[in-house]
Amino acid sequence: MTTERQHDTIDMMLNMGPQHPATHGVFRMVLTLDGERVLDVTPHIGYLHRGSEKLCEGESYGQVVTLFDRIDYIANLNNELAFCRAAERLMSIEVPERAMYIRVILAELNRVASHALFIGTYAIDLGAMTPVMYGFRERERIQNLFEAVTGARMMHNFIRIGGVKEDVPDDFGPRVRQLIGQVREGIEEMDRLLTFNEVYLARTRGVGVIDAATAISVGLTGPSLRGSGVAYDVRKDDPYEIYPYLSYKVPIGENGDCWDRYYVRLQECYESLSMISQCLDQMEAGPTMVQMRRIARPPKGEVYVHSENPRGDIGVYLVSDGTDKPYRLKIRPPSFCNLVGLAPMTRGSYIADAVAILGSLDIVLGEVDR
Amino acid sequence: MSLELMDVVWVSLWLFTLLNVVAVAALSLVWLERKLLGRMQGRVGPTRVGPFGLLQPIADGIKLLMKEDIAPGSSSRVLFFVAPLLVFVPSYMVWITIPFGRDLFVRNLDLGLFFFVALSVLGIVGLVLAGWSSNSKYAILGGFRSAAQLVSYEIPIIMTILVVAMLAGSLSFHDVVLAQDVVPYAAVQPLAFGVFLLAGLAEVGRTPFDIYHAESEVVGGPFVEYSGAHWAIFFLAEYINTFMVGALGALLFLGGWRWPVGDVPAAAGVALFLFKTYAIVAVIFWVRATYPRMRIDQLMSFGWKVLIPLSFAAFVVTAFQMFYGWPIWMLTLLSLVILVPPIYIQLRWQRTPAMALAKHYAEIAVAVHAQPRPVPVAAVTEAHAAPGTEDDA
Amino acid sequence: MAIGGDERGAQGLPLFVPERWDREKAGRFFDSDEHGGESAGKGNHPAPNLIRSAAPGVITAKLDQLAALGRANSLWTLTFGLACCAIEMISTHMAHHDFDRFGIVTWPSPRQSDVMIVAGTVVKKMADPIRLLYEQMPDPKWVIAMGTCATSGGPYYKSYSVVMGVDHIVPVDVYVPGCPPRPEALMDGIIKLQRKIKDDAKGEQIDLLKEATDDRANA
Amino acid sequence: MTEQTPNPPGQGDDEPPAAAAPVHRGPPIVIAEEVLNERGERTARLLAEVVGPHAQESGGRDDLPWAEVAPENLLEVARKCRNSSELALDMLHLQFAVDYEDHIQMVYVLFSMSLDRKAILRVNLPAEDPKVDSVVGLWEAASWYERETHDLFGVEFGGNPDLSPLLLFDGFEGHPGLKSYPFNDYQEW
Repeated sequence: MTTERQHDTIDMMLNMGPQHPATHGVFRMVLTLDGERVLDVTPHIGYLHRGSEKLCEGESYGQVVTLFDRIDYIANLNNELAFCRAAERLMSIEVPERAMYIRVILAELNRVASHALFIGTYAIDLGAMTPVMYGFRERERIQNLFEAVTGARMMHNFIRIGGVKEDVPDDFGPRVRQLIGQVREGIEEMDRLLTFNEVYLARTRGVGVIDAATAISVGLTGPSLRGSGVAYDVRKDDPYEIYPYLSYKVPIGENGDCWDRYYVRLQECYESLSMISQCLDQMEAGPTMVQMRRIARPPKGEVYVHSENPRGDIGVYLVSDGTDKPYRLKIRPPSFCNLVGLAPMTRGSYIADAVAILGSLDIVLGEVDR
Repeated sequence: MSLELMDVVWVSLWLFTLLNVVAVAALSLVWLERKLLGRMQGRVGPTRVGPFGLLQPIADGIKLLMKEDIAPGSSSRVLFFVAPLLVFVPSYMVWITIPFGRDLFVRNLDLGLFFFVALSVLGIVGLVLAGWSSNSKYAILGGFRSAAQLVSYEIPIIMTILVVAMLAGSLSFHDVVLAQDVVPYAAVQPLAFGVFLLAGLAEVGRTPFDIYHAESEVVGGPFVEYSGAHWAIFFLAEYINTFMVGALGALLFLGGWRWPVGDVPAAAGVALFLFKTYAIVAVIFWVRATYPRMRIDQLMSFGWKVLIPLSFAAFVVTAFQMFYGWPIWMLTLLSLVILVPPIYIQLRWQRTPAMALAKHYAEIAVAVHAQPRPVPVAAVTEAHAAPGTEDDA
Repeated sequence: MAIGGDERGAQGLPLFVPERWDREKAGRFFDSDEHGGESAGKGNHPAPNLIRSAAPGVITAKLDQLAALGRANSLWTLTFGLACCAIEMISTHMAHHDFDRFGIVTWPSPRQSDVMIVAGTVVKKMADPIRLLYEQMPDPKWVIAMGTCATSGGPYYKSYSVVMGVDHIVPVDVYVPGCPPRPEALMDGIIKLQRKIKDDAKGEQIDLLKEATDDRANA
Repeated sequence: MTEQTPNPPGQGDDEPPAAAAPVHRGPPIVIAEEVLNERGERTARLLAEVVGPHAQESGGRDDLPWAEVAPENLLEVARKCRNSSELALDMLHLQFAVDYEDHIQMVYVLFSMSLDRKAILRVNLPAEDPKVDSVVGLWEAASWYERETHDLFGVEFGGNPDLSPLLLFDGFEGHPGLKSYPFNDYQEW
């Protein structure tokens, strides 16, 4: 791969998006092309900028959870968890253990759902039609469970400050175990169809390489960073909830190419499923919500809490002035930071690679633009 | 030879019938593709329109014909509207010489194979024109891609057709079928059959070679600006071409309407021919459901470095067999011997290192071990304050 | 100002001029003689096309119904997801719910699409591209506003950058409520749209309000 | 957690708020204690060494110490933080602005991937004409954070080559992140 010009020609500017099948929403990138080769890429975002951070300043703490649902709309429960942990840290609340187990089970299930969706949509970026159907089938199964537990398919508003909204249904344990088995089979099916497929390997290996130093400098986190060989996982390095009591592996790659990022996510699915069954083994009966005032009113102060989202390291910086509304709430959106890495990865590749690289970053525009 | 009025009428009638047959076949492919893909993907495909969704392509057709036909203001209008015809007419003309059965053809041209080769190249002009005249960047990218792709994959197709022509000793489809009475050429020359199928996939722009109209890259390529009836013509031409590859495969390599039953009534022969054709088409759809898309440079290197040498090898092997009069099974053996190494290399070249890497990643994954869990405290944690009253109102 | 793209700047995607969708002015689109005068006020009606111009007059009524039947059963949607609702829209297309049963497939280019499902929050920066996409779609075309955000701004109505419903930008045929709507709700919306298309061609109009009241009375 | 004091009399009634100064209603404001844990203490000592005399104020909570520096010293301190072998804060985790109405505070959350340390740098900028040196030369991640902050808060970053609007469209009036920017009511526009 080289960015050297092969012929003395005029560059072509190709505008991809905001409506383009491969941009995963309303992302727009302007490619500077020399034939099929990408000389430069200029990302443009903001086509879904809803001003969530500003809106959070006008809502009470309990209402902010609903906005967090809609920021990363593929991993809703992980987002709720991120905010609730920040508010709880500020209020020095200790969440009951059962609530933490429920939170972790749901968050890990949501991680699997998100990764299943990633594998599917990534395959469709590369031109394979079938894995996306399988991915959504698994996601649908997980969503059915969410619906049974939280009452909603996507916007759950289930994890609240101080615990969870209510206890899980009686048949939760057996249902989740059955679900784990089904989802594992489904993921394995996608694995068999895609992982060592020759065309897939040719399209992803050695494409979009980013080394660890650059990845850290541009702020990549999550599977995108682990694909480059940095074993940084908030669950491991800054354990929260009941993650210290679970055994798992943090899969990492070495080459930092698209295939590594994909493979890390695939392995994370399996790890998450095993974590869920450990949680089910350990979970005991108990309260699921602390006794606290209905309207949360954290003390004046600031707190920064981060946790591991499917897309990376989500952080919530909460500035409270002692009232029932946050004074300032800043989200560290992992997709936003990962997207900064798009330009260094893409330069010198082909148009088709640009699509593959963008897909391998697994961005969610709701989170990029907020 | 003077052209009689009756001749003109007959030919027109034949052509009209052929047009309808081909159009119906193409529509049936649309339905078959949606149903087959649906089944392979755990869905059901169209069910609402007609029994089993059979009328779905008809509904699509009606809608497309009645839709507004837009030419972008900046397009080159004449070329923009001529391009679909340039794609459609050759792909339809080829059918003139295709025998559906022993006596079922419009004209049995002595140079039928040559006629096919000559016409199938013409479609490229239409695609490039469509890309250029749309004045859209996606369209022009798609047009260039189609030119590069189709021209390179034309060569292996021609070489494999030459192999068949050598074996049969004729350039007429009719004679080629008759020559396969005992053993079909797919068994005689598996190498040529394999090359033909792969190059045929690329020739009609099917996955994994659907680069020039890749949806996630160039959004439909040369067709991106077309709407309504003109787009429908492209769509139809694409499916006619797919059907064409199936039909060619059936005629050249699977013995058309004869093998393995010999002389049967015309209707049975046609059924046999259609069965073979649809089988090949189903394989094409199957591949579509399975494989991702290749990249343009990989596609070109696969064409020039793998398929073209292989097709030449098939040609040379056949020539040797005919020159020295080796037994026919020798040819099968030789072509299989040539076919095996590239398949093996192609499979192992990517897969083995990737599997080794996956094993390596499983080893270097960082294991996190569970800490002992403290004895759970049953007491409810009191936090922040006792339940207040002032906020709850 | 007309709906056409005259106000667009010289450099590519233009600066968006917040301008309320004006139904009276928009009527030009559908009501003028140029676009089939007899169909005024009946929603989106077919634009002039080959067959209509070749065979005008008596047979067009039946032809319209046939066309409506074809159109209703072959609604190709634009691959166009904005926000959260897009995930549910894609879910509807995928294996479990399978939109393909209704003959609905997504198409990436607006030129080949019939329906634009506006799935998600419309922000002011996106408003102009949406209008552009709508204009690029050939007639007859329909718009479904999916979810509360596309209907009215939804939970983001207080925001400085959110459009209070996509009907400020393009005319909407079917509103699907929900945040996000379930796939079943979207399917219901599509079926409503199919009925609308067929009934428009017959010259009838669905009284959804009456229907809903009847349903409630029967339930 | 500090003790909560009982409501002072006279608050919580339906008195109209005074027009000039916003009257705080509801329960009194409690100030959170900021306590560093062991890990945080260790980082705080290292941070104090690196920042040295430039630190105007410092503190921290849990494992996250912070130090406040003057705007003109920011670049120097940031470079030291990144290059110091003991801190090695090689990732700019988060960078954003808080509008305190009388001043704007820039917050830099810095992480170390190699040593598992984290720290915060804060810079107070004047509310009118907020201007600070860009750190894009140290961490590439800053480029988009700074564009976003420039968009929403109007902070100028000296040395950032590209401060074009990122989230807002061209021609957007005002800086919506600021407290002075009002919320919309439902409106037809």
